[in-house]
Amino acid sequence: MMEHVPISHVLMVTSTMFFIGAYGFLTRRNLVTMLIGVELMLNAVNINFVIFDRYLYPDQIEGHFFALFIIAIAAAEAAVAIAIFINLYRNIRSIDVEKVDNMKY
Amino acid sequence: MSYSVTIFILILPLTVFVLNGLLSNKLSHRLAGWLATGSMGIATVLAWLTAYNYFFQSSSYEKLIPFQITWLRFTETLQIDMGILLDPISVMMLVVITTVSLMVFLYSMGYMQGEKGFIRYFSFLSLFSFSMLGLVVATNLFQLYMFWELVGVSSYLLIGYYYDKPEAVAAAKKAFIVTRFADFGFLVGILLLSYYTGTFDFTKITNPENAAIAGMTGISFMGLSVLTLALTLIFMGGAGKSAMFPLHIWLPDAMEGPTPVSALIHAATMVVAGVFLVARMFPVFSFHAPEALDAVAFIGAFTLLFAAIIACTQTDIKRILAFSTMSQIGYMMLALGVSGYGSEGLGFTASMFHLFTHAFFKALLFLGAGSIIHALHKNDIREMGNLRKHQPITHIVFLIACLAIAGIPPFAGFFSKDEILSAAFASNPIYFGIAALAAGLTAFYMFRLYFLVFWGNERTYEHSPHESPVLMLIPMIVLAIGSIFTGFIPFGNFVSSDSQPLQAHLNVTVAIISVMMAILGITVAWIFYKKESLLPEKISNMSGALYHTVVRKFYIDEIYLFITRKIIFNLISRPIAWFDRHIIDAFMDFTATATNWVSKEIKGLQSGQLQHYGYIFLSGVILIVLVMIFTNT
Amino acid sequence: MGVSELLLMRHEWALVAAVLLLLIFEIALPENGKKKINFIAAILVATATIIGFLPAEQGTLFGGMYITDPLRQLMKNILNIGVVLIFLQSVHWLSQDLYKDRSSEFYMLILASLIGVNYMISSGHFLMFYLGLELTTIPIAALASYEQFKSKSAEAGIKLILSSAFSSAILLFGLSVIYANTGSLYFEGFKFSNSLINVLGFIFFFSGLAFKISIVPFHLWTADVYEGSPTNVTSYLSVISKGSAIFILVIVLFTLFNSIQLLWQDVLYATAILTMTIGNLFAIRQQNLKRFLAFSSIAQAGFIMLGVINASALGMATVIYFIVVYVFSNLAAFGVIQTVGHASGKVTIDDYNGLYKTNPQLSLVMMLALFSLAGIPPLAGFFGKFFLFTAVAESGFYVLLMIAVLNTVISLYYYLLVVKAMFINSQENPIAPFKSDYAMRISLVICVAGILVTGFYSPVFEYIKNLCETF
Amino acid sequence: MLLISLIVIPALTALAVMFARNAQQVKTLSATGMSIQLIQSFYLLYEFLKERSAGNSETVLFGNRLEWYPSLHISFDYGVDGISVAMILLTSIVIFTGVFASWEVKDQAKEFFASLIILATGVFGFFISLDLFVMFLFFELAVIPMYLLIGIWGSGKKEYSAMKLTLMLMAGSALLVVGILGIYFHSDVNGSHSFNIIDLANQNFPMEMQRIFFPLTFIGFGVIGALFPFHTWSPDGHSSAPTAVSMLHAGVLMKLGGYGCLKVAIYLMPQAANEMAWIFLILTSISVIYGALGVIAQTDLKYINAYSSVSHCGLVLFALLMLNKTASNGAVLQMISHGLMTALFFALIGMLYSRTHTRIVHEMGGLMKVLPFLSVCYVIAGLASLGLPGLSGFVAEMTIFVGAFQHPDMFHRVITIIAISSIVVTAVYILRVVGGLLMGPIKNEEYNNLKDATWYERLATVTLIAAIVIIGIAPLWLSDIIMESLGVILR
Amino acid sequence: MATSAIIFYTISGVMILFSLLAVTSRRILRAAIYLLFALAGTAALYFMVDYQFLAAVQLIVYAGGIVVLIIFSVLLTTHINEKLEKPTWGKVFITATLALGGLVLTLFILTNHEFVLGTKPSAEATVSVIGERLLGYQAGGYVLPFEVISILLLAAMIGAIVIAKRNATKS
Repeated sequence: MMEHVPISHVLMVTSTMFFIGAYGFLTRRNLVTMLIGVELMLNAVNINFVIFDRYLYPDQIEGHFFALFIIAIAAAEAAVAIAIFINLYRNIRSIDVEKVDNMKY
Repeated sequence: MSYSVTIFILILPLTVFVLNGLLSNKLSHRLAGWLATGSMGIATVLAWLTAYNYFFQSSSYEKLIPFQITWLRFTETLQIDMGILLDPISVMMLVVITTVSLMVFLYSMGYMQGEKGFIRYFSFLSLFSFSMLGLVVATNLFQLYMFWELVGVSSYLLIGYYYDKPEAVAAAKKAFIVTRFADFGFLVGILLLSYYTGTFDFTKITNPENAAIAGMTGISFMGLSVLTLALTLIFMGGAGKSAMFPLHIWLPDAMEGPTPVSALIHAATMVVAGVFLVARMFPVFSFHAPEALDAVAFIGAFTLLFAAIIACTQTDIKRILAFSTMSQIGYMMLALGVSGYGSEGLGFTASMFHLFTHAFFKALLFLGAGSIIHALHKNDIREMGNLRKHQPITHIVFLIACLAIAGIPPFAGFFSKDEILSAAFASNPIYFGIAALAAGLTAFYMFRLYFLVFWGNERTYEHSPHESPVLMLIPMIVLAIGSIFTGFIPFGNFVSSDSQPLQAHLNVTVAIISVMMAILGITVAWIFYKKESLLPEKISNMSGALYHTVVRKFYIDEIYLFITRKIIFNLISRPIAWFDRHIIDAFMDFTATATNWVSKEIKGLQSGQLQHYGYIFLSGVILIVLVMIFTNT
Repeated sequence: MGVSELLLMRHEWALVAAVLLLLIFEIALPENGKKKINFIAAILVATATIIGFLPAEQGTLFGGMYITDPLRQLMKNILNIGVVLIFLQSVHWLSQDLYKDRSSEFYMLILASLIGVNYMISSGHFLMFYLGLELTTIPIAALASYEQFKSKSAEAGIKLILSSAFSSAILLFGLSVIYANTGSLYFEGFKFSNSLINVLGFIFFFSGLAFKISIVPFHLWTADVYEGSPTNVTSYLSVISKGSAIFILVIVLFTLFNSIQLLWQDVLYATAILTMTIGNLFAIRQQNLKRFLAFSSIAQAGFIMLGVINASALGMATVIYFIVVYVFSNLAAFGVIQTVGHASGKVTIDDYNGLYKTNPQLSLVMMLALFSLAGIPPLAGFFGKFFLFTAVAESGFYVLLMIAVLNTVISLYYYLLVVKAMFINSQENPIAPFKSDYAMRISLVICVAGILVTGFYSPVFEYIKNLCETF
Repeated sequence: MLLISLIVIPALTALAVMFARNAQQVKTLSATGMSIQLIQSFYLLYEFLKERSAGNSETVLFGNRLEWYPSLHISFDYGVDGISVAMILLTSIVIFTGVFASWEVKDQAKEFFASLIILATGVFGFFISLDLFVMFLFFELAVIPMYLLIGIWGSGKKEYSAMKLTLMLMAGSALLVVGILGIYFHSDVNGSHSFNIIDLANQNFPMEMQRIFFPLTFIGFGVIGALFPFHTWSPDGHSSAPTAVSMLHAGVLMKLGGYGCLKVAIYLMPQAANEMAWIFLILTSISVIYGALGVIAQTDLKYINAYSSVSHCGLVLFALLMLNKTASNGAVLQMISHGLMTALFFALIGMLYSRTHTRIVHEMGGLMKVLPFLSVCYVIAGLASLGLPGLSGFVAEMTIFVGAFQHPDMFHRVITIIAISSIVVTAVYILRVVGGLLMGPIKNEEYNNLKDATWYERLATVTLIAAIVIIGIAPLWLSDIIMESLGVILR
Repeated sequence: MATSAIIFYTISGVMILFSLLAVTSRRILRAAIYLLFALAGTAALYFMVDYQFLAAVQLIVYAGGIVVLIIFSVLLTTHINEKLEKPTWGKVFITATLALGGLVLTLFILTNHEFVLGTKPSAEATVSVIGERLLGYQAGGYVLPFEVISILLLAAMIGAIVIAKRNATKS
């Protein structure tokens, strides 16, 4: 039901979302908000898969499944990531990414 | 008798060298000494026998090669052989070397008695004799060069015999390095010559019909024919060994060695190797490179006068003799330089003749000087006087030698010098003038020495001087006999440039002039030095700076010192060493430091900030995409 | 689908079984018998490895989702051996009181990651590839934070999981673009053309893999994570995780993207130079040995790219062969670091001063490992590196070769620094002599044997080469 | 089999040494192993001469080819020609004496001797192998133990020197890798590539290829042959290395450079060699004269010897670049001669140092009086170094000069004369040292109590001197077997 | 303009807006909520293309699971009213430049590409189809990934536990 929207417009949206996510990942100092950035990026990718499925290969649903699995993995990743955040918080009482630089050079 | 026995003339001293060298802690002094002297005795007998056979048992003096092996092969044509070449000059040299060596060996038995390095001394001395003998019998240039080097090193070892004396060490070093420098020229000369002729063999090179040699005159290099260049370079080697100006500076210093060594090496034998070399190559010089021969004559004449002048002012007995040696070798070189070939070869014969007689009387002079030094333990003639009382026999033989060198008939020197003067006279009046003047100077400085040492006032000596032991006197007496009588040998019959007998007649005009000069010189010396007088001092004061220049040997040493110390050491070696450490090596180190520096500078890349990592990640991706898009389209 | 077909997947089955058995043991074993879990884990994974070595056919399963052939099996076997070694090295560490309650989790997570590795290598579909990739990473991210009381460990975990998530997002974006253009995510019948959009897709995709391999500029996480993680996890990251990524990169590049070979050769050309150089330049200055080995492994990745760039059977063979060598060499080095670390708590190069005097055997092992990494004959590393150079020379990239060989000189420099510390330097309080545990020794002996033998025993390489020829 | 045992024996010795129980055993084992090695080498020479005189004119003798990496055409090809035999002989003499020269190493003797012998193994392997890969393998094998040997048992700035030496040599071998691989991939032996030198020699590599890979190979080997300006590892390395290592390094390892240049660079890429010789001739003649002049300003015995090695080894490369048989023959002779005498030098320097605890020339003096044996040996070494006839140096240098003079053009002439002039400079610095060190008055009272050489020191020095003298007196046999092989190499 | 297009642009606008807010809001909890909106927008998009199941999953797992997870973690690690520190201007600027650059580049490539739109009839993505495919082991079947992801989830669970589990002796 999206015949009237050219694919390039959808791609603009997803790409924009993707880079907004990247921007978030690269600027936010709180680890959790960095994770939000990543989720946005993954979300953009998901839309991409779905859109390509629908626009270019309407007879397939490979993109659909890919998106499905990405969602699952994103969840798992988020879970582990958050576990690690909390562990860090227990150690240094902060989840500021700029303070996570004990190891450098 | 077969000539092949000549090989033993070489092997005997070599064996002694090895034995004495290896067993220097095991042998007793006496045994080692007699071993050396005995072997040298046998060698001498063999040499005389060979000479007898060669000169009197065969009609023509052909070049004989009784022994030859290949030692090293360079190319198909070029190879070094080791062999023995007998021809008049080499046989003559064999006789001279073995005889003088034997005398010196005997003399040393007395002179060196009780020295700690006695065995080492004989070992080195034997090495020298071996090398010198090998040099004169060399069949080819390269063999000659090898023994030439060996002679040099034995000279080095013997000059440095008193190795705890810094002067001796320095002198030895200087002698070796200066001659090495000359040998550099020699070697290049050999290489040049051999490249064009394709051989080192004397028999081929000196063959006047050798086409390759003639061809070399056609190839020119910087305005000179290659052959002239090669021969000049070879002569450079000879000049170094024979202490010709300007490569003479090592010889006076070489007197730091034991006196018998000076007698053997630095008077009678080694220093005439240069003369021998030119004589050996004489046909080539004479036929194809007269320019090179001119150089020989010029250098010879110059050195002749130059050394004679310096000799007049020296006070060290051995140094006087050393300058005298240089001067006499100058005579020999001059004679060779002015000589022609074949029937015009008077100069050649004269040169060889003088070499022969000079060996006797100069060796005698040195042995005499040694006898004096042995008695007094000092070298300065100003501290000597009236020794004729204490050392009568030494006095007599020394006088004989002085007369011989001064050219007073009928002593040996007169005849040989007369021939040289004749040859010079025939060739170029200037050379003759120089030679005659030098004859007078020779007489002067020798008798100056003689009068100062044996006459004059009695000095106070630490312990009373005594006559030398018999072992030292016998060789002196033998040599004295030689100095008296060798002049009468009809030398031209045996040794000549083309191996044909050459009749040399006494040139009366020349003879009178030379004898007059000699007598003049003796008279002046007599006036100046017979009694203590102030005259010499006055004259030297009058000439002032000139005199000082002469005393300081025309500052040649200083010039050398300047070149080596200041220029080579300070301006070349040190800068190179510095350059190597601080530029080249520093560059290598710099690559390391630079790497480290870069490593340090870029460490900020790894900031520990996760977001920086992500930033670089993303920009990396974008950059690669950009680059790839641009390169792919 | 019959049993015989399922047997094709025996690597994965065996490992899954191992995980489950481990779970059962964990539950069944009494509290005071927990130490046995270490040995059980080692035995289980060793069994799985041996099963992996049984001869097998090639084939595809699940309609192309899963591909297996002797070469892939070999790759899996190589990595399985590595894991066996890591497990052996972990025994002592996990017997400590602090960790013994959680030791089985460690093994399970490693095994889970290993299953991911196996699936990734055998993937016949980009989804499988992606799942394998994530399965490889996520458990390891958890393990990086395994040492809960060390903030560095948590930091390592954070850096790993976040950068990995970031990179997978980029990789996925690339994949989505690729999907747009090809319409299929199955490897079979994958057709790829050289168009602008594909360049974009490929490079986004490549960067995700390059991240795992630590290719510059995607390498920055490496050093921090290696330093902060427990040493065993670091070994796993540097050997297994990196090795598997390289394997799959080779497979993907050689089979799927061979149509744009010129393009990826260009990309690799530039990144290989950067990787070697940057890795070396950073390694020079390191004090912490784990960090040091991190940069060294970055540089090694650069060298490995020399084989990949060759784009033919030779290149593939040299890469795989190098990984074999690398497994032994790197694990030997990490083994020593680990056992020294546990015995003394010291991990910087300066701490190793005079180690040879007190612990000669460990020092020798370390030296052999480092020399092998540096490519010194007659150790295996020499052969490995030389063959990589051969591969790049075959392609005619002599300038690259030149840069690479000069980089080996730099790398030799820092390896020698460690050797110098152990053998030449001395200090007042060197690490006291100690005895390492048996499991560690066994693993080190195996590593050393591998380092010594792999080079001389040419059939190893010949076998790999043959497999690559037929791949 | 004979050749295989040449590398097996030292390898086994090194292994056995690692399992020795005390220093005495270590030394006994090493000495035994290296004696066997020495005997073997002489036996090899004997067999070689026998084969040759029986008319066997194959390029290499006792050779064999053991397949190793068939897919890369790597095989363990070995075999010897005259040059290799000569070099093997040199190596076994030097390592034999090296063992005795390090008799007093007490600190970690086991490791020391093992590393030393591993190094020698590498050298032996290098000389017998005909496969570029294997050759390279042995080459690096010979270089690496050097790091530990200098780093652990060295003196002075040992760590710096060891690192510098290793890195520079490895940089050289890095170039070699490129060169070897370039050769390999441009070869076409029956449709495939080859590492085998004999096969490769029949290839006519295109000129463009040779222009790139000749310099790489030449410089690669040249670095270890102390080619200017890549020689700076040598002074530092030698001055810091322990005695036996200096001996082995200067005596043998630096010769790998010359050997490699001849047998790989020049042999395989003759046209490029011909075309580019002039560049390297200039560099090497700089090496020769620069090294020699550089020595004069040095005061440390080891630096003196190191720079003089630069000069002498420069002469080796210089001669090789003359690209004719005579000069190359001279080069090989020079390698052997320099190997022996520099080993002798370093052995003596080590022995003097262990007594006087200094290596600065002007701090010593008059040692002849207290250490007559060592001093005489030193003088002999010096004389060999300055090219005294009757000692090996003369033979080698003269062959080089005669050979170099076979080029009649101006450039070669001038450059040869420059090189020849080094004999003067050599004399200068040798005599300076001999004069300052051994002669003159004793400068330090304590030196009066020094003990002269012990039996093992005598054994080491006498062996070396004997070799120097034998070659110096009777060089023909050696020169002939070398010349024969050169006939093949310089077609 | 068709209704669907209007809906799409609206949803897109919302998504972009909330994405932006999610990465710039200084209140972390709000950021999480904005994320939730963005994700919900995505779900709406899925509905629009008839992927109801996916949309549901998106809502449940993403919006429901992940966002809740995030909120929990926020609650655990920060104070509710705590404002996030502002990133420095420099950082914002260069990052924004990079992101914009990347976006421009990507869009340049993507929009310039002539996508060949599919003409075949759309495949149904009903739950039963999805179920069959998920359990299918022929081509197009996803049982293997399904299997793998189960391991992955198990591993993630264990991983989380490992990190969270505190040692009795230590704590």
